[in-house]
Amino acid sequence: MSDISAKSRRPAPPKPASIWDYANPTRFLGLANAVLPWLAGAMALAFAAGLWLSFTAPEDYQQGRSVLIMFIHVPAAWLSMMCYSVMALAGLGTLVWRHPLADVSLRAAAPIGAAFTFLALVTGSLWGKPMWGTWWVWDARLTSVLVLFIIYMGIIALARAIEDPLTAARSLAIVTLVGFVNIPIIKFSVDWWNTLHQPASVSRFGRPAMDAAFLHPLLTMALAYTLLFFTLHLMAMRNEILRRRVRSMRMMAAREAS
Amino acid sequence: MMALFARELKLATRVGAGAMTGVLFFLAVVTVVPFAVGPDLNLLARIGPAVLWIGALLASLLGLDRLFQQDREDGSLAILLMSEHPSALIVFVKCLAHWAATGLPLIVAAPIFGLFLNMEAKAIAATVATLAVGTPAITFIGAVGAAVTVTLARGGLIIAILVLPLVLPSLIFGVAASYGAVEDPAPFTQPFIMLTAVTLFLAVLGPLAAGFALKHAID
Amino acid sequence: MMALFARELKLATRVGAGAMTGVLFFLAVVTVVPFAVGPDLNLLARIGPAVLWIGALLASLLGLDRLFQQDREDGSLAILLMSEHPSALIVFVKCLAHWAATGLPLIVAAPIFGLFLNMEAKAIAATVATLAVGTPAITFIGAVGAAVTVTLARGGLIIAILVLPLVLPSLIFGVAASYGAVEDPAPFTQPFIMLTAVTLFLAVLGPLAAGFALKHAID
Amino acid sequence: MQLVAENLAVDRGERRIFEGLSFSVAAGMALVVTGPNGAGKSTLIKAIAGFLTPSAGAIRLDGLTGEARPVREHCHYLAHDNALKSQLTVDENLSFWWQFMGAPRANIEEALERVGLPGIGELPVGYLSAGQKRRVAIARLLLNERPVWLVDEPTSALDKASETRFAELVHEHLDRGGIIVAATHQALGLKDAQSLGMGTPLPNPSPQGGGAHESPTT
Amino acid sequence: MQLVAENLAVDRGERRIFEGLSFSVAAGMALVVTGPNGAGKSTLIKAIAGFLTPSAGAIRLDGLTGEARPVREHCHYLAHDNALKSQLTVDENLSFWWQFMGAPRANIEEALERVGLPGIGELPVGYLSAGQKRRVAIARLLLNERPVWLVDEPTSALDKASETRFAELVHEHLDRGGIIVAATHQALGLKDAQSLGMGTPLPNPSPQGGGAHESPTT
Ligand code: HEM
Ligand SMILES: Nc1ncnc2c1ncn2[C@@H]1O[C@H](COP(=O)(O)OP(=O)(O)OP(=O)(O)O)[C@@H](O)[C@H]1O
Ligand SMILES: Nc1ncnc2c1ncn2[C@@H]1O[C@H](COP(=O)(O)OP(=O)(O)OP(=O)(O)O)[C@@H](O)[C@H]1O
Ligand SMILES: [Mg+2]
Ligand SMILES: [Mg+2]
Repeated sequence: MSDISAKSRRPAPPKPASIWDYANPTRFLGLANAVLPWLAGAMALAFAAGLWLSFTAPEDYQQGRSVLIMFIHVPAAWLSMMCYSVMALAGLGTLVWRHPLADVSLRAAAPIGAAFTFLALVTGSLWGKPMWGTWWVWDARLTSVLVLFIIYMGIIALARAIEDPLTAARSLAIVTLVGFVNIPIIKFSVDWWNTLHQPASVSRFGRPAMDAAFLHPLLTMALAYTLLFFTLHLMAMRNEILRRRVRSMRMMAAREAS
Repeated sequence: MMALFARELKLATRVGAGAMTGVLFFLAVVTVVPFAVGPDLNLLARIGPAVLWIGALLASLLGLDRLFQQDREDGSLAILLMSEHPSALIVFVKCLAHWAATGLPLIVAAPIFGLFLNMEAKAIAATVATLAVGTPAITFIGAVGAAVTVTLARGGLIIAILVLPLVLPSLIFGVAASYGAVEDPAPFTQPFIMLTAVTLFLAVLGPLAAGFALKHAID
Repeated sequence: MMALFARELKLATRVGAGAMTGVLFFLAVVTVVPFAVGPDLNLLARIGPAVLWIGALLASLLGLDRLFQQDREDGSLAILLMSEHPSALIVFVKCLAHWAATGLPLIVAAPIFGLFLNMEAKAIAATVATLAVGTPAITFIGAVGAAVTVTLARGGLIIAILVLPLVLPSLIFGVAASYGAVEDPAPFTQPFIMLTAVTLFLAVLGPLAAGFALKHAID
Repeated sequence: MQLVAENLAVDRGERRIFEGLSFSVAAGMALVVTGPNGAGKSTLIKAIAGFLTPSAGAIRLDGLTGEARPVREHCHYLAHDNALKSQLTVDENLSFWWQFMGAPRANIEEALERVGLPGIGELPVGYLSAGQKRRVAIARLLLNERPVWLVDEPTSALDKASETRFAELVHEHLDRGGIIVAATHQALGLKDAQSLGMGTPLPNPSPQGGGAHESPTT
Repeated sequence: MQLVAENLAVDRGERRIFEGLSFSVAAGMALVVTGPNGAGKSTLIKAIAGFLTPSAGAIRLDGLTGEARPVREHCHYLAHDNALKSQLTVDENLSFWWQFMGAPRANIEEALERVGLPGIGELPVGYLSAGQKRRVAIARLLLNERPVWLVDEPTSALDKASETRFAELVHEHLDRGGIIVAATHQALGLKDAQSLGMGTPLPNPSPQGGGAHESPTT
């Protein structure tokens, strides 16, 4: 990203005038370094509280101890969707404002989102074994999460495939946005699909009326997950920026020699 | 634009194989399913529309990666994009030609394969109708994949990955409508209309997104 | 020759994170099928081997057509063929690399996808075994198609007509053997041996024919 | 009519190729861009053709009547590639471009004659030699009316006779009030042309010091 | 060692491109093939490289010790295309050819230096300009030992400095006892070279009358 290296050499104006000034990668790095310890600390606290609440939560009369999985599973599922929204926003940023950081953000978020999605899939399927007696059913919700996972992985594959970050940025943004249009469609169409021909074998799946005893640990865990996401995302963005600098410096060195 | 359509069609049929590869792959899919399902003719007939749809969907993926790549390599793409014609229109016309060369033969072949699968005439007719309305969507959304991977030497698999999740709605409505035509409680018209709507939507979205992506593919 | 293998592998993996792409594509195909046939687990388990085989076939076909084309377009093919290495060996190595980059990961991933399709352990094992033995044949015969396409810029039809019918036996034996492992009257060993024989035969015939075709591809 | 570049800077990959580049070419004039390999000649042409977005500065076509359209729509572009399909015949190739580009000027037979390849129309392009392909690509420029020609090493692979013939075509285009921007290593035999010498590209991405230096000779 | 062609005739498509062509090039000598576009220069080179089978006559490499191997195995071939993969870096491209071709002579760093591109190895080939790519392709010839170089318009896209550098490499190769056959439109700056002028190809497919006429000057 030429803008990154080029802009970074511009003498910095005395004061950041607006939020947009943080868009300057160098200043962004500074900000990220300053914020990260706090964010990580808050995340650790939230996880400690969340885990403690979870383990002291009463056993569910129906599900027994396996209700614990819920506190891992449900926030992961939520985050998998939130992360995609962040990526779609970043995609807009790339296409509309042509902002170099937007692309960095999109690229950095994709593997994290994929990881959360994977976690939701695995924990869900671990939960499914005791609850439904099978690892996997082609239920609407499960399937749509699987499709989301495929979309994530497609984006990652594309990001890896295109060498030039500039070309990749636009391609990724376009694919992410087109994929986003599809996400509600997947959700709905999967419902149509299911109602059309499925004699539901998964009738027990549904929203259990949630007791506060479960709700509090769940919400705390959700907060912890969100903080985890932002921590990881910031770190990944920082790495991505540094990686691009290394790359462009190596190219420069190679060229200067000639 | 007619010139572009004619050229694309000429290229597709002259370099050939496009249409035939698709049809033969389709045939391969239809041939193996009975082996897997066993000799249960009723079951075979029941999953017939699904088999035809999956076959057509997968067959459409073959050759999609070449949609823009050749034009880029020989320098035509640059000149196409410099013209006063909007890039989305260029993509749209190329998609139409690609579909005419690869999708249309599938639709023509589908009734015969339907017979292999022991489907009733009504089911065959309904499936062919849904295929005719639904398969262009695959090309339109495939164009986005092709545009985005145009700089890659072997983009075929990536395109397929990007495309498959996005064509699920078409697949669902297509199969649902085909069933609707034979099974009684299930409706035909409603999913068919949805299918048409999806195709129309993608006919706009796909070329726009692909055209946008292509603009930055020349360097 | 090791250098060629390494280069091919590098090209295949660099362009699109090779192994992962194939597996993802496979996953996408496996996911698409239930959308068409419906979430009936018994039916899915029955057509499981066919789904896995069709997915593997398509994954091998996508991208095969460019096996030699890129080398020809950038002039590498001429120089490869001028060397003292026999052309059949060059083709063989390129096929191996292609299979290692696209076929092998599929085989590793197949068991997991078998679980998705609710297949029994025995059926999964059998399918994986048939895939391991059978998929190289697709690459070898596909190479002939790729070589012929390279030669016949205007040849048309021939690849499709040549390749898919030759692949069809592998597909049918493979699915039949997988099926034989679980269903009682159907045999496993016999189709499996046939499958192996087909692969071995094509491993010799394919590179020879492709190498021969390529010799005339430079002009 | 006048093609104007003002304070142009273009980046590629991670690097600034040139910056602070300004020139203007009036109707009937040619701009010959020279410089060593990697200097940024093709980059400049691509920027004018609209494929690379300048990081700074702008390119305009002044003094045109009618509604404003992007510069690229007024241009013919002859790149390193010939934009020909080897499976199609020469006629099929050219007649496609002729129809597609609009504003027809010459017919195909005439154009082929002008590049010294009369009666070659029936042959598939794949059957032609390197220089013959290049000449067919040049014939494309004659088919449709475009005031600006952007040509990148137009005479590569051409024999001496064809080079002379190309110079004639260029002069004719200029006499009709056209503009030509040519990147080249070879003398194109143009009698009066502005020349733009590009140096080696900027060594580092910091926007200090000019990389390209115009020498506005006539 | 001596490269000999005897009474050579080559057909392409349905047409005889040349016939009755004979020449011999001794070790340390260059043969420069000239002629207008479509004369058959590339065709001749391809025939020597073994891609086109002569319809009459033969091509031999005389005076070699050891087991007889086809002529092509003693040749380096630099075609119009550069035989480089744009996705791989310069180093990766060259090291592949270095390993694949056998008989290593120079290492990659040296070869790149000889073509004036030291330290460029890390860059993907796709990032290079047309002339830089051509020079990397020329560097390939230096990596492995091959007595005969077949080069087809080697200096296309090269700037003046690189042309001079290429002439040096050619002289060096000749001094080491090599043979060069070059098809070209441009003076390669070779001091003493045989030249073979090819006329326009035979007008009709019937094999009558000589199309190519050798002018064995030195
Ligand atoms: C692989 C299997 C599974 C996947 C992919 C999955 C996916 C999801 C997703 C995406 C959500 C968020 C839905 C939303 O908020 O809109 C969710 C929530 C939830 N899941 Fe799962 N799930 C799986 C298995 C299970 C199992 C086996 C159970 C327990 C029987 C379960 C219980 C829940 C509960 C209680 C919620 C919270 C619902 C709410 O209040 O929003 N899930 N799951
Ligand atoms: N796709 C690309 N990505 C990144 N950098 C590139 C790309 N193409 C070219 N470059 C770099 O830009 C610089 C200018 O390239 P350009 O092709 O404009 O040179 P040129 O003057 O046309 O040279 P030549 O005479 O060799 O054609 C070169 O140093 C090259 O390495
Ligand atoms: N693939 C082919 N099939 C049939 N004929 C061909 C083919 N390639 C070239 N020819 C014909 O053979 C003749 C000689 O072509 P060749 O490429 O050898 O010319 P050349 O001397 O190299 O010309 P140039 O200077 O343009 O490179 C030409 O008339 C051309 O039309
Ligand atoms: Mg250039
Ligand atoms: Mg030639």
